Amino acid sequence: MMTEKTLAYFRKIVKEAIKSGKIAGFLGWREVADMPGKTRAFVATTPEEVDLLVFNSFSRENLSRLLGGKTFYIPELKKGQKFGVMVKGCDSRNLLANVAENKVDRDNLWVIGVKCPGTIDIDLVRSGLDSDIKNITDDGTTLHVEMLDGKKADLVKSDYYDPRCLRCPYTSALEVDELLPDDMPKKPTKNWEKWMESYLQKPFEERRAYIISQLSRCTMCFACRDACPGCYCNTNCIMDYPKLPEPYLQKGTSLASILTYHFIHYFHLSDRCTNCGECARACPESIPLNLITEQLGYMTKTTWDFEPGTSDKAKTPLALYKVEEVLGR
Amino acid sequence: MPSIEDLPIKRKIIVFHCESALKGKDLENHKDKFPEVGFVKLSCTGRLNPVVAFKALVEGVGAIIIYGCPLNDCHNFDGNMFAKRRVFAAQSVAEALGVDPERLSYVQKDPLDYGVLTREISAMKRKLDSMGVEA
Amino acid sequence: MSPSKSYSPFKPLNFLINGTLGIFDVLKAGFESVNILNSLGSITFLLLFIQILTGFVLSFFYMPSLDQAQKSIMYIMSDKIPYGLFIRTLHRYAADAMILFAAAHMLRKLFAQRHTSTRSVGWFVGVALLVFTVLITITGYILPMDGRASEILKFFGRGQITEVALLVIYRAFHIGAPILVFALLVWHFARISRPPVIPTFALSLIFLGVLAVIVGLFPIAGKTDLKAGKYVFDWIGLFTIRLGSPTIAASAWGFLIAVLIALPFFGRKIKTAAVVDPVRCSGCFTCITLCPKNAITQKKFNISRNKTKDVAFVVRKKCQACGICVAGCLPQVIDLEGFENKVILEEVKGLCLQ
Amino acid sequence: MKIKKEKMLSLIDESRKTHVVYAPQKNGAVTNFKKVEDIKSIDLKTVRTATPAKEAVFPQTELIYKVESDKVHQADASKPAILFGVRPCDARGIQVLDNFFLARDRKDGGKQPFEDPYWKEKRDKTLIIAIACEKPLSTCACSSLGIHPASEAGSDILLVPEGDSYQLVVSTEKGKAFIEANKSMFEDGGDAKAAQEKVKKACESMMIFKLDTSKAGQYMKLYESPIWQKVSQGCISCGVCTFFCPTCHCFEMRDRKTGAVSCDRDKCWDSCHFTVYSLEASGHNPRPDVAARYRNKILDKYQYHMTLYGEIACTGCGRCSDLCPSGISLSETLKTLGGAL
Repeated sequence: MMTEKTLAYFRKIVKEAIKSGKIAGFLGWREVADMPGKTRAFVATTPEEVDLLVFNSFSRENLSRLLGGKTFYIPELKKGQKFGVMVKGCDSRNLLANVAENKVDRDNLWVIGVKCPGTIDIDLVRSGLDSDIKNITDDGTTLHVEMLDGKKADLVKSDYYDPRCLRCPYTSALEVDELLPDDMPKKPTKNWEKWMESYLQKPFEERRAYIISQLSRCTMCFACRDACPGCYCNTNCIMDYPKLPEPYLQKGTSLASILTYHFIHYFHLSDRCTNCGECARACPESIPLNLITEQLGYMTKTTWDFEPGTSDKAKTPLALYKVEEVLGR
Repeated sequence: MPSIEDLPIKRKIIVFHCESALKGKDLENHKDKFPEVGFVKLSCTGRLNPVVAFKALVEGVGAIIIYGCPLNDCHNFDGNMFAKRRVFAAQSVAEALGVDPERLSYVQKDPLDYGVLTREISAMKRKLDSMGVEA
Repeated sequence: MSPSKSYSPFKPLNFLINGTLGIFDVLKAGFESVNILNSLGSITFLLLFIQILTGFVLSFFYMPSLDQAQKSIMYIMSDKIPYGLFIRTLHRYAADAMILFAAAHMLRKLFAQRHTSTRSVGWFVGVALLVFTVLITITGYILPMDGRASEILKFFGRGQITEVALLVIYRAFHIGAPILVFALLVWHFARISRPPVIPTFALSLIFLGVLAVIVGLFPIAGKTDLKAGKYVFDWIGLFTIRLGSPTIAASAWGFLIAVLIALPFFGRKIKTAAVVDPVRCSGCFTCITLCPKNAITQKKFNISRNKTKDVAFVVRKKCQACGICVAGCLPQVIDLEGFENKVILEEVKGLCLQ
Repeated sequence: MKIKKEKMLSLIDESRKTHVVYAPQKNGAVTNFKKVEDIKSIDLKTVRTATPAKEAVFPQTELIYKVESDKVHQADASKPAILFGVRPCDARGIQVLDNFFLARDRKDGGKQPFEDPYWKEKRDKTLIIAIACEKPLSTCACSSLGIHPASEAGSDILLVPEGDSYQLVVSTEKGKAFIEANKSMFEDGGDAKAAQEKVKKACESMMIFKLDTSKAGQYMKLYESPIWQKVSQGCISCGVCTFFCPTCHCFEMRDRKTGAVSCDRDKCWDSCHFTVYSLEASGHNPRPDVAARYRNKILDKYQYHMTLYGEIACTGCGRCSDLCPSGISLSETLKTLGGAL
């Protein structure tokens, strides 16, 4: 939750930028009128629309995928004009990764960063209640929930964070043009590496049984691919088989196809995944895909000492080598 | 809804080899010695797309061996270096997805030791034995 | 599932940790690191350094004049200069060893097929380096102006040479040519991405030790060199001048060089290359960073009448058809002639269905 | 007629001998329709399953036939099935799909000569036992679409919970026959209509998600309008709203190689949100951008189906709004579209 003051300041600078013609539009989040606890991406093009922009702990969507991937939201820009976008920690990492791969022209963007207060997993909140949510508000430490059956409940916020957000070390947005003042409530943090190590301590058979039982629910709707900010192939994705001479995937949900699909997706992301958790969030079957991405992030960090999306210049490990590795010295 | 039993493992091994690492009489000897092993020639191990290897694993192939030149002796400058990294990444993804990463292995030719590939194939066979894969 | 382990012969702990079986690994790794067959080229490079160091010391005392040359050499070999005899012996033996190792290096690369296509430039430079090495050796034998020198001069049709000619031979051929060799070596190494230029520490020690023992046990006898017909002929460095006449020698060398230069052109494969499908290329240019030959460039491609996009483009001439970019291309836009994605996939599918 | 709750479960357990029973079962964080192996795993608490119940009649991957060198083997005939614990919106969805698959007469006078035999076979053999919803979710909107939380539309038997038993609303011959066959389990008494009304009222009073359906059938006027860019803002073309829609029916045929000379032919779901769905062989795509694909989806539900069969192809289950990773709300879209008319 932003304080009123910061929100007013944020809206003011965006309004000024739109009025002066500095930016052609501003991509941010706005609240959805009849779905409590959800926000959606929104491009404000007039000063009036700017008043709809918000940022709160339900702004989970990663906006950087709307700048470079399948759905391209940057309009035609006049000379010298920019396109505004608001990013939180993980969005900014994906933006940097996309800049490094020539997917986004950073010069065209005016990036406002916020320090992320951690996002709330609304499905976690809903699963714990006996009736669905009618309205939910967040005052920084408590979630005030009004339920459909008229009852009210106050929930401790720290129990309902997206588990991945708690382990995220990058709360502040990186390399932005303007960083909003840090007045967000602090989120509790957990040691990601320790958690990952303890997960990897489990026997392989146990991990295998768990992940396969979860993956067997996959309907191959490709939502995880489409939501992924690291996927940039557009209509040329090798999973869109009919256009390709080599069909890697068979349509239909056999376990072999499901695993091949996820292998293609995560192998392509193995050194580029910033662990933003969009795939797990987008999955309509609630498959814990973040388990896979977090293992990849751990692998990339421990083996190659590389964290994707921390620089707009860095090359990913699969496009590089180290001489010492070759000579074995 | 699919389950773990939908992933059968056959007693089949595929060797992806660099065309310079395994050729001529050497290749023929290996083919004669292991008639059940499939040999797929690549221009370099750097040519290998791990997706193909993984697809073979889930389609029932027991083990995949990638056989390349020694690390600083690649005909194509860096091919085997990239292959090594890619195979490592592929193993990590396979492990995360619940496919035994040890079924995918990367070995290098040794100018002193012509038994490397033979030993690796035998080791993979023993591994398949221990997993209870029958012919 | 860790990347393959690297062993070092200087890690005695390996033995303790791995238990009894570990000893084979240690032995094998130890043997591997001192395997001279893997480092023929780098040993030649090491010998070049020995030549330069010893030559530097010798040049303090050598006097390039007709009457002083012999005396100065005898002075070097006398007791007055500590290790003088050793250094001169080392300089001569190392020169022979250098020719031997260069030839062995060439043979090994020839049999390992490392002389064709991409490596051919290195091969051509290598041939030039061999010629220079032999030339420098021959000029080196003229410098002492002893019996061996007179035989060499006789071979070239000159009983006597002038003071100036000796100076020219010394300055231009014996000191100037090695500088040229260094320039060529840069070219020789630049054609390989990570040349193993320096032999492993253990191998260097062993090799230098063996060389020192040979030099110490069989020092050259300077006095016998003076008398014509009595000296030991150096068949490795001076075989050229026993070929009869300069014409025969020149034609023999010409033939050898022609054969060596022609070798890479035989058995060449048909030129294949990677091909980019510009319609589907998404322009991430990962392939440009991957390509070891810098054969991929950016190019504009017209999507529609007034819209263009940047796509990757493979320069056919530079492409070595290795396929690193093909496997690194995420949307599988690049394909390699001869090893098409489809062909490999069908081959694997066929093996799966068996 | 009514039946005790435990008796209903034991009846279902009993009928597993003759039928394949599909019922909502929890798997991880979500509930889905699955074949029942253990009667205790049936989860009737979850209001809405992730995948709609149509999956039992119209599976995502359905084997049509196998080819073995020159012989064609048709897939085995399916066993009679019971779809237990279907919510009224899903049951209605199957009814809506009948229009498309069973060659119903079209309103515009056009003929649809082809009847899908695979759907028909499965549909005829499936008994749908629906169960009324006692509480809604925040995205439930069935009341806006002509049905209600205790509607019997599309179901053979509707169970309306009342105390510790279910009131039965039987609307088809198939349902009657099933009750005839297991007469001993049921007891007389109770007013089904009143129970239905009571559940409906209780549930509807809690619903907050409203869909504006009054303009359905008029959206064709907006076809060229730029408003689609606005309503589809944030859409990532993932296809979740179509895969999980109880009235979406797109499918395609795929041949899968299974051996050197053998192959399977499968009928697989497809989605109009996929970029390759409308891609032509020439490379031209008539629906090139997200807005065009989103427009097709909305028009299909609220325009095309209306002109063809006189019904809205939406049951108000709210999955498209709830599962959308971009937070696009159907109610908001319809409101914006209605405002633009």
